[in-house]
Amino acid sequence: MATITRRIFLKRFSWTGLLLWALRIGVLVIVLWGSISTLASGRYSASTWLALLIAGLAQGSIYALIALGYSLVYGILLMINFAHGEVFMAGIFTSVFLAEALEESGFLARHPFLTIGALLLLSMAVSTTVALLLERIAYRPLRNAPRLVPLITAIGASFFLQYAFRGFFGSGFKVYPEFGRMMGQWNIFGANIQVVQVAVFLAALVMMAGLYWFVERTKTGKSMRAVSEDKEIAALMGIDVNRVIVITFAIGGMLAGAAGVLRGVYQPQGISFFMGFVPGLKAFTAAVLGGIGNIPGAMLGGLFLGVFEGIGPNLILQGLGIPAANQLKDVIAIVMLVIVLIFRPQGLLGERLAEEKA
Amino acid sequence: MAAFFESKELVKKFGGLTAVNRFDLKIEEGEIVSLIGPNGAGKTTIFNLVTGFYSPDEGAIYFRGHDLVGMSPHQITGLGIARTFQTVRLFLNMTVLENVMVGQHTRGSSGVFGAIFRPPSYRAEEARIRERAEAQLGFFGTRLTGYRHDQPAFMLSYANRRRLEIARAMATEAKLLLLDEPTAGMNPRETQEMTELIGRLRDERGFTILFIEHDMRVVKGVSDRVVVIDYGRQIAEGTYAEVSQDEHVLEAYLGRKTKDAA
Amino acid sequence: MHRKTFALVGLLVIAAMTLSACGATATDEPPAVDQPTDAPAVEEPTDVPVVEEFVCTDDLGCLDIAPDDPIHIGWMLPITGGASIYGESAIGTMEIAIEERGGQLLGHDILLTGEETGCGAEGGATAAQRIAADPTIVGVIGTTCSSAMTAAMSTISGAGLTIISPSNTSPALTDPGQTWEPGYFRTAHNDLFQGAMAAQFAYDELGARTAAAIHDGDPYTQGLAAAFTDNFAKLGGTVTSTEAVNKGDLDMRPVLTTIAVDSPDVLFFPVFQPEGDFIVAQSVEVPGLEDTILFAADGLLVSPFAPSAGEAALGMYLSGPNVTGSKQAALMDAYVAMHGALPPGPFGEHAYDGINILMDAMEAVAVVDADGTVHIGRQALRDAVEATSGFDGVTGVLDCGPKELQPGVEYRGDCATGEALAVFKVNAEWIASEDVFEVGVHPPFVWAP
Amino acid sequence: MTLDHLKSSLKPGFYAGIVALFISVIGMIETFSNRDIIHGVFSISHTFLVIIALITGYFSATRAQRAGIRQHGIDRRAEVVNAIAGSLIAGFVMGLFLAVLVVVANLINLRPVFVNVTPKLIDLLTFGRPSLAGSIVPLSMFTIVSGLGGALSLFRSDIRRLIVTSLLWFAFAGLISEVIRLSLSRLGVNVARKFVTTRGLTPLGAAVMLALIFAIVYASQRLRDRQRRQPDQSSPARKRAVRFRSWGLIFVLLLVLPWVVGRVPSDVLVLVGIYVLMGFGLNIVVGKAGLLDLGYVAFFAVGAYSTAILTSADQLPNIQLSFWAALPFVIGITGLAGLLIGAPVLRMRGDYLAIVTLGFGEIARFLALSDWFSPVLGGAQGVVKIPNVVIAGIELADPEELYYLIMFFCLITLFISWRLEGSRVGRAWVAMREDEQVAESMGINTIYYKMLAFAMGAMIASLGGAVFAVKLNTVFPFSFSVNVSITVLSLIIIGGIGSIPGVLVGAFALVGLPELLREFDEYRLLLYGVAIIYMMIVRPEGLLPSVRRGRELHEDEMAQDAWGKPAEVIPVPANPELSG
Repeated sequence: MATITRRIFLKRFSWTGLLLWALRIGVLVIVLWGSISTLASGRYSASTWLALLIAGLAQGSIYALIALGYSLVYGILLMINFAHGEVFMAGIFTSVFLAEALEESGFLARHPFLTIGALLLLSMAVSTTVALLLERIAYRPLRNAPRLVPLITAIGASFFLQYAFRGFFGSGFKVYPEFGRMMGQWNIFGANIQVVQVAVFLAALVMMAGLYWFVERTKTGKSMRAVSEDKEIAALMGIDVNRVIVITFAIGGMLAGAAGVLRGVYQPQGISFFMGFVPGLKAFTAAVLGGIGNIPGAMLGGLFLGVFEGIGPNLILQGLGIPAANQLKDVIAIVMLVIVLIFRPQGLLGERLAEEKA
Repeated sequence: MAAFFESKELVKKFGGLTAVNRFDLKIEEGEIVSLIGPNGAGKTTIFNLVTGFYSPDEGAIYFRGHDLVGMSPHQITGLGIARTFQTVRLFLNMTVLENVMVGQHTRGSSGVFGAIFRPPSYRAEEARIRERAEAQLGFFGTRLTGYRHDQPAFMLSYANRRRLEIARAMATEAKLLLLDEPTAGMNPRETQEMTELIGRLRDERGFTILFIEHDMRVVKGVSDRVVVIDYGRQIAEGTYAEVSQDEHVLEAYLGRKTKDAA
Repeated sequence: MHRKTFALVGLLVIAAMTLSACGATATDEPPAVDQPTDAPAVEEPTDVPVVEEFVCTDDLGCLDIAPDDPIHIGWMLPITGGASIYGESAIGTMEIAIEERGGQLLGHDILLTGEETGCGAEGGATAAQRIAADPTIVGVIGTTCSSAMTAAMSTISGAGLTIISPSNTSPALTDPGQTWEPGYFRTAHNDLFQGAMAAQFAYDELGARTAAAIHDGDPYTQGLAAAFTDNFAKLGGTVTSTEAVNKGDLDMRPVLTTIAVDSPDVLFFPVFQPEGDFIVAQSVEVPGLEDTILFAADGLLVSPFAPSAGEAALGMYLSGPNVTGSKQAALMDAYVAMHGALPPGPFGEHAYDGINILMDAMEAVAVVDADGTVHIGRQALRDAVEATSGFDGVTGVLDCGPKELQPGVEYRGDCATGEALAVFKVNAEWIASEDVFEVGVHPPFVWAP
Repeated sequence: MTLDHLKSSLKPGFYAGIVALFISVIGMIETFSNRDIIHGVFSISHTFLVIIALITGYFSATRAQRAGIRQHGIDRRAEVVNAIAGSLIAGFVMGLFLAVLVVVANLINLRPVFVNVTPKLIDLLTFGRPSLAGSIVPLSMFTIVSGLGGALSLFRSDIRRLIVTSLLWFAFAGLISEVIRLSLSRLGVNVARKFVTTRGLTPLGAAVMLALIFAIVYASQRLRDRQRRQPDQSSPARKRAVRFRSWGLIFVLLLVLPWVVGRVPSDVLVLVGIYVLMGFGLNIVVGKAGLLDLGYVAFFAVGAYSTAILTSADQLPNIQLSFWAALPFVIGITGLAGLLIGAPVLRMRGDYLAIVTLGFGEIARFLALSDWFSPVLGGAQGVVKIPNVVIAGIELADPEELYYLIMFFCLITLFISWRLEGSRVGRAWVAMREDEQVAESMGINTIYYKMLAFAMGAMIASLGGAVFAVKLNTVFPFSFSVNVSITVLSLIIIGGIGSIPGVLVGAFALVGLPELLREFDEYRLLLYGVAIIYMMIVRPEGLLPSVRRGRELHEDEMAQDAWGKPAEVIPVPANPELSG
């Protein structure tokens, strides 16, 4: 036992250890100090926090759906599909034209649910196509390359897709029909809750659960897990690895397409070629936060990130007296990613990956 | 007086699996000790613990009066322990000579400023590093000398890669060499040569050697002492002759009836 | 050997520095320009068409245009990317201005060419170098974005050029204590006018006593928001908070919630699409903003805004340039006749006025030789533009002389007086139509100072 | 005789068709139509299409030849027929795509969705006959051009090379006709106007240019042939003298360059220089230490902002240093920033590190933009009035002068990169990138060396930032977007990771060319994306691999590069270029 205490003692007094502890304490102090002084100021009522929480959950649901695609691909290929945000963009950007056409023809007003269904179909089809093309053209030739090579390709693909879509559809901002406004709002405890917020949240939850069931219970899902454990052995067991990878990308694309429609329903404005980049980064953060490769983790990470982004600036930064705190929302998200990666690289729900060098 | 090298009650667990279980080992300076055991017995894990790649869950490791637990691999190398790997791991795109010069890293001190301005001290150090690296390569006869110096490592044959890896470890000017299956994949003639080489390493260069080996002829041929482990625990220790008669050893290598029954 | 090489390099570098030093003095003067001498200046050239031997006396040198050469006017505008609507509109109206003069000035053809600036500092600096490198250019129209002008200012001014911007609004650009350098003019309104007008509208017309502002980190929106809050406070109102969002943000509820706590009477957010759309659309969901009047600026005074923001935009106000009248109508008719459609963005009229001021000034200072050679003094051209007064343009009566816009600060180069600014209100018609501006239905004008 | 083997031509035609359709629909064709190779005769957009058709024709011809030989054996006449037929088929297929586009655009108005399918595009594709019948034009046009490409494959290889090289150089000269115009106009506007206009070369200029290029290409080919026949056998001392002299010549050329080319190309050279500088810096981080840093712009920004704040009169009124006095602080501050960012991220795995650094790059911009720091950093309004650099009383205001400043920094950085290469530090970096664990077990403190690389990369980027600040005399947060990081990364990937000449080539191709041809700007990142994917899949060692070990390798021995390699050793050689 003596040796154990001594070992910890030794470890604590290494410089990096000290630094990490200082960082840990520093972050904690900043968060607590900011939060307490904000709460003490009494600027915001409980219903305000509730409204922010709900908004954060809805935003987080969209992140979560994109994050699922990241997580799935990472779980199986151990690669970050950096262009996944663009897969998301492709679906919604294309479907906006169908939405416009349906709105103009009056079909939307008559059958709003059918319209959403049609948009969902188109968006998912386009996103899936883009995801599969990506896999076939940019990633498959590099399947056995070192880890960073496909990442670089993915970055290239990301920019290629952005600007290709800008070339196709122009750089203007498109608008989705206002489904959200049609749904109305509820007043709960003095907070305005949009029905669409709840709908987005539930839709994401259902899709996540469906995916979980698919991966855990179906035969294809099992072969996916086998491939993620070990590609060679899975191949030896008679699993068609290529097919599994294609299915993985297809599912990721479908979820991204669905996320696109949810985004359009929840936030109809500002649909453009660039709309995938930032949510893509956020979704990656969410996936890492929840434990990359872990399906419920991606969901949890997305929700957590959404809520943190929504509440964080008002709760923490304002208390510190930082002006225009909401401007630093993205900074909070990135700092959170860094902190998670330093202190808990396996994420909230992730298991420690096989003995990686400490 | 503290031993040259000593590990006390080392424990390393991976999840539910105990890879190394209360492992004790003492090595005196100038000894050649071989570490044998069935596959998965925890031999390489012990190497990784000693060289700082893993930190033990329990136990202590002492080397010439230093406690190695909690040190990082490069610090341990600096103290004088160098290793080779089971799967040869060279810097394949560096030249043969550069590979060995990297081994000299801890014996140099020049930094960025030296490299840019190249004062006399830097040039003297580079010359010394090069000279010593060449000397290490010379240890293997003509195999790694001459035009080979400037060949990238990936152009070498398998056996030469093994040799180069040992030369690289030698170049760290360690006191204790840990060789992980130095003859794996070699043909009988090369194996014989390697066996002699291990002996020469001690006799001519004064290294203390701990090595993992499966080939019993090598073990028999060169070790002063043999340590047998199974399930991360030492099950026998002694000369080759002693160990080869030990019933635990036979059981470990030949069958596990008693264990299964238990 | 390597050391030797580098010793040589070192020497060469030193030699180069010396060389460049000599070169620097040699190139201080713009090329293809006559050196000034002591001979007397010729002031009224158009009336006195024939001068025996022209001698340039201008402090910055003269530009000589041979009989067959065109008079070259440059532009520095964005023609690709998001800001291209401004560039296209400006180029379109300038072409009309040139055509109205029969494509000729002082008996020479007018050549209009330009450089892409984008909307950032780098693009502005690069375009300025290109314009400055062309010895045939007399005057320049540009830039659209203030940051591009900030980076272009010293190059353009140093090259002895005269530049008139149709849409820079940053106050710093005409403040000699900050960015302004000689040769810079603009026909667009200084933000100080718009900030003051918006504040006055909010305080006097809307009766607001508390206000909040949001900007999106763009130099334009931040400057305008600051001008608004300053003026609002000066009028006696209370600024409850100044917040900011980022371009690319989707969820405005947190920032709106922050603002809603104080329930300000007015929320001023001079941002662009799509952040402005999000703010408007989401503001109705945030409790505490029910009675807050939304007030945006010309960043959202574009046709797709109201349809995009939807019902929530109904009744909100927007401040921006209000160019109307028969002259504007005639210009728009000419634009449609020439280009087949209305200009895609605002500030075309300002470019039209700008190039006319420039051409008038050229005519005023040019010296024409017997063979038709035209000489234009660079300093004289600047002085002539600055002396422009009572210019009856499409955007109002312009006066390019110095103005004391803030106590103790004399602004230089501001031609507009802010009279062409107004406040508009979003109506149902605009929300329902994608192309309000294209079919000529302006959002209803509400108020002007 | 069956024509089965001609099916092999369908594939190249199909791909070419997709590419041609793609660049038409995204608007590239229309954008480039405003610039001509030969004024009023041949636009750049037509050149693009023609080059695609020629390449397609050539490829399908050789494919058809080979397929024909496989089926029917060697037969010269059949080969000719196959080549021509194959290339015609491919060209027809390619033309078909564009013809279909013309037909569809005639029947339906595609513009509400595909904004770039404009009447002008159709006009361009049909060479001025935009009607339904005009769809015949691209069809026949590209069939013929592709057939010409196929015919090219029948020439003797040296003649073919002469033609192809000359035409490519001519197309390149047409692309950079702007530089030619600006340089010539220094001789006199009227001289320049004879040869080149703002749109492109005049027919006279084109003829002169073509003749010139043809002569140069021919001469250089003859020279090379002669060298190949009788290899250089002069003594090492003589060789060294020759090399010394040619280096000297290059340096003299570099020194007089800005005064030869004039203001605008010098301005572009300064910008290229800034990116060369950053390329060298990122090469240390990515190429040597193997850390994929996607947030390199952060250090560029810190360099630019610290220069701005320390030298501008408006910010921090008590501190106003000269550029040279501020420089040590700038480098120090940025180095510190490198350590601060490096400390938390360097323990992360390679792919996480990439994303996190990307995040840090964005943080840098957000903070510069924020109201929180605006009292110091200027916020949205940036920092203005950054004074010019003064050396010995001379103010570096014009790009011609600024060129020497950036060249000075580039040379210093080049020297440092070159000196580090074979040193103890350089070896430690290479070892670390090759196999981090083994490097650690060889006594290399990998964290320290990663930090060192990160800090050095940061300091070099700060020089770029400093020059950027004094070049523009102003800094705005928007100049420091992620695009800068991506550009620098692309240029070192395309030039060849770890390769010093690769940085130069990459910077000229990726930064210089788009500056000279502003039409590129809109498609810049699109083309970077394509280039990155292509390079990573087809030629991971880059255009100009580092020479140190490139020589020792044959093409077929080159495998993927080494970074981020999993722990187990792959016995194939990792990309040798990375170690350069």
